[in-house]
Amino acid sequence: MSVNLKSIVESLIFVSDQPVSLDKLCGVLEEHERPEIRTALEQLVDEYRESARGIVLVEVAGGYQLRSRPENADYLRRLTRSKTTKFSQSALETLAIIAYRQPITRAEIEYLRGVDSGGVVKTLLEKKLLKILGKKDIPGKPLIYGTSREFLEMFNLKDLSSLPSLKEIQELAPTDAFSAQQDLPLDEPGESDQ
Amino acid sequence: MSVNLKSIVESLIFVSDQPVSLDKLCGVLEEHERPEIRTALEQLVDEYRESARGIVLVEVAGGYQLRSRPENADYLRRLTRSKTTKFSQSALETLAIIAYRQPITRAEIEYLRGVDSGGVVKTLLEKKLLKILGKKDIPGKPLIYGTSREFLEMFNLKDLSSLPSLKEIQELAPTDAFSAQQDLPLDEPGESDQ
Amino acid sequence: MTENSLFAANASYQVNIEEFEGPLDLLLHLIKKNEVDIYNIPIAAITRQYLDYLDLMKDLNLDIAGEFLVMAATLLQIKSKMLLPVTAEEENEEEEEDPRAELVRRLLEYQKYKEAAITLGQCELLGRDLFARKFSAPELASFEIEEEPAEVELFELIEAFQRVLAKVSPDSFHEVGADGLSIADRIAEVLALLEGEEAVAFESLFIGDVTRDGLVITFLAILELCKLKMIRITQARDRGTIWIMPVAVSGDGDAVEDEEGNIHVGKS
Repeated sequence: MSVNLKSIVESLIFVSDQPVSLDKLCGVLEEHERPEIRTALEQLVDEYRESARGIVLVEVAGGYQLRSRPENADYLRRLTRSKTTKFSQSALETLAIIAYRQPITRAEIEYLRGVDSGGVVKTLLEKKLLKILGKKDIPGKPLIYGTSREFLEMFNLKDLSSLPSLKEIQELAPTDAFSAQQDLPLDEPGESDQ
Repeated sequence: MSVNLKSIVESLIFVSDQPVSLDKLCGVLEEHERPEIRTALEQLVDEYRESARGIVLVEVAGGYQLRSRPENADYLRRLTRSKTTKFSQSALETLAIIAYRQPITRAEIEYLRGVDSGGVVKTLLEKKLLKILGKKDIPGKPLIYGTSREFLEMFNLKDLSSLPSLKEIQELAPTDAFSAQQDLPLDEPGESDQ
Repeated sequence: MTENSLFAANASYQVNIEEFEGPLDLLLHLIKKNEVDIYNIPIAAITRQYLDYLDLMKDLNLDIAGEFLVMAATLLQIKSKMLLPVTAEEENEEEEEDPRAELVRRLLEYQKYKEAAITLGQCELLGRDLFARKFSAPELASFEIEEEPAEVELFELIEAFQRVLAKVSPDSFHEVGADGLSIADRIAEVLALLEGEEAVAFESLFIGDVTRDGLVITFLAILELCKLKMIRITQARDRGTIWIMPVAVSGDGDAVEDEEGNIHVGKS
């Protein structure tokens, strides 16, 4: 029975074009208990990890997905013919800032980067790596941005908390003053108090 | 080396949306001899046959393809029941027109899209993303459509005024194309500074 | 920043220039190159090198982005502040801050994200290092798919609308309710129609509108009135007649009545 369940879980993950979460599996496999399903999933993960097969089972974007083994990437690129995913430094910088500081406005991104970032934000939106979260409730109602599920999928991240931790340079800092980084000293549009 | 090749072949078959023939594999893996590739493929087929896994390797349409185990089909059907399918382009276009141009009749939608849109409108109504706002008092009394509360929920919008305007997107990276496009007067009554 | 490739002879400079994402990036580079303490930036020297760099860009006829000039001004300002002797008065002012402090904060912050960006770039990328099956499995094809609320991002909606606009002649677009004026006029007309009535059938508000514009504007007017809570819209049963009622009738609000009166007078 347990073997069977593992096989079913594998089938389900296999046919999904998106990472499948444990919740989703439990919803589909309603006649099975959650611990049972979790065990099957964990066994599957272990098996994949231990094998040197061409398919790996990764935990990504809040779920599980089968992906090709990274070591084989060279060969796969020949097959897909499509352009390899590649990011410019400005795209990566902007993504990093948004990933770590979301929800964030364009003005905040630009303050941190020191340059106009509208173009790169638009490109990232087009690539679906960002999403518009709404409008910030301050004068001018600027749009606020965050990273998308596709961002996690693209960068093979389990969730936002598995982003590599920011390297703090604080031990060098003479005081803690520099560590306060909550609000950016940005002028809100409309407020001209400078 | 042979193990490696097997892994590569598996990766290649895995990412292909069509059955992969031996010829195709030989074309991609040009630095390997055909017999070598055939052996790797055969080993792979054997391995899959002997395992009770959720994925099977089948020979189909002159090539090899990974499929989910047929015995698990019932479960897959449940997955499709809760599948969140992506919007088709026509659905998205129609929804966009209605969101930005409501209240609007089907004839107006079709005028803008240039194609019959009855089916799409019906689907969107069924998904509760649209609502009927009323009837137009002209011959035929066509229905007038607008977006629903569910639409706002889906996009996590507080109200229609938090729908990003075209202008806001164009300001990210100005392009000449449609810079003259007017915004809909969806602003709050108080803000009549246009 | 710039993709000017006219200056083949100066290719080496150009490579350098393109490396910098912005003024912060350039400053970090200068600080690193000079091996100075970021908490004690020799502002005069760094400013000079920074300005030299801008000169170089100018000589190469490269566009200098506005941000670089703003930073130049900031640096000069900091430099002049540091040259000023600290007066006793200023010293008393709540723990006077080093003029460089804000810049240092920004540089540190920027450096943090710059490094995060590098780390991010080293992740195993989908479509570069790993590949997934980004197509729907053929074994699902035989099943009838019952769609659930689909996933779509706001931006896709905007893109879709832009796509539509791209296909339609611009002229045909200026018709729909673009001018708020006619909506305001129509609001007054609708209120006039409601005047003294208990309820009016929704459809009857559209009588006389022959153009699409007119209909749409009437509709926007009704929505506007609804938002202003000056009318109520009711429907007895699904797809039955929709009734529009002036809110003043159901009591609650002299202000509304006032406003209604005003608009009515203004119209007639």
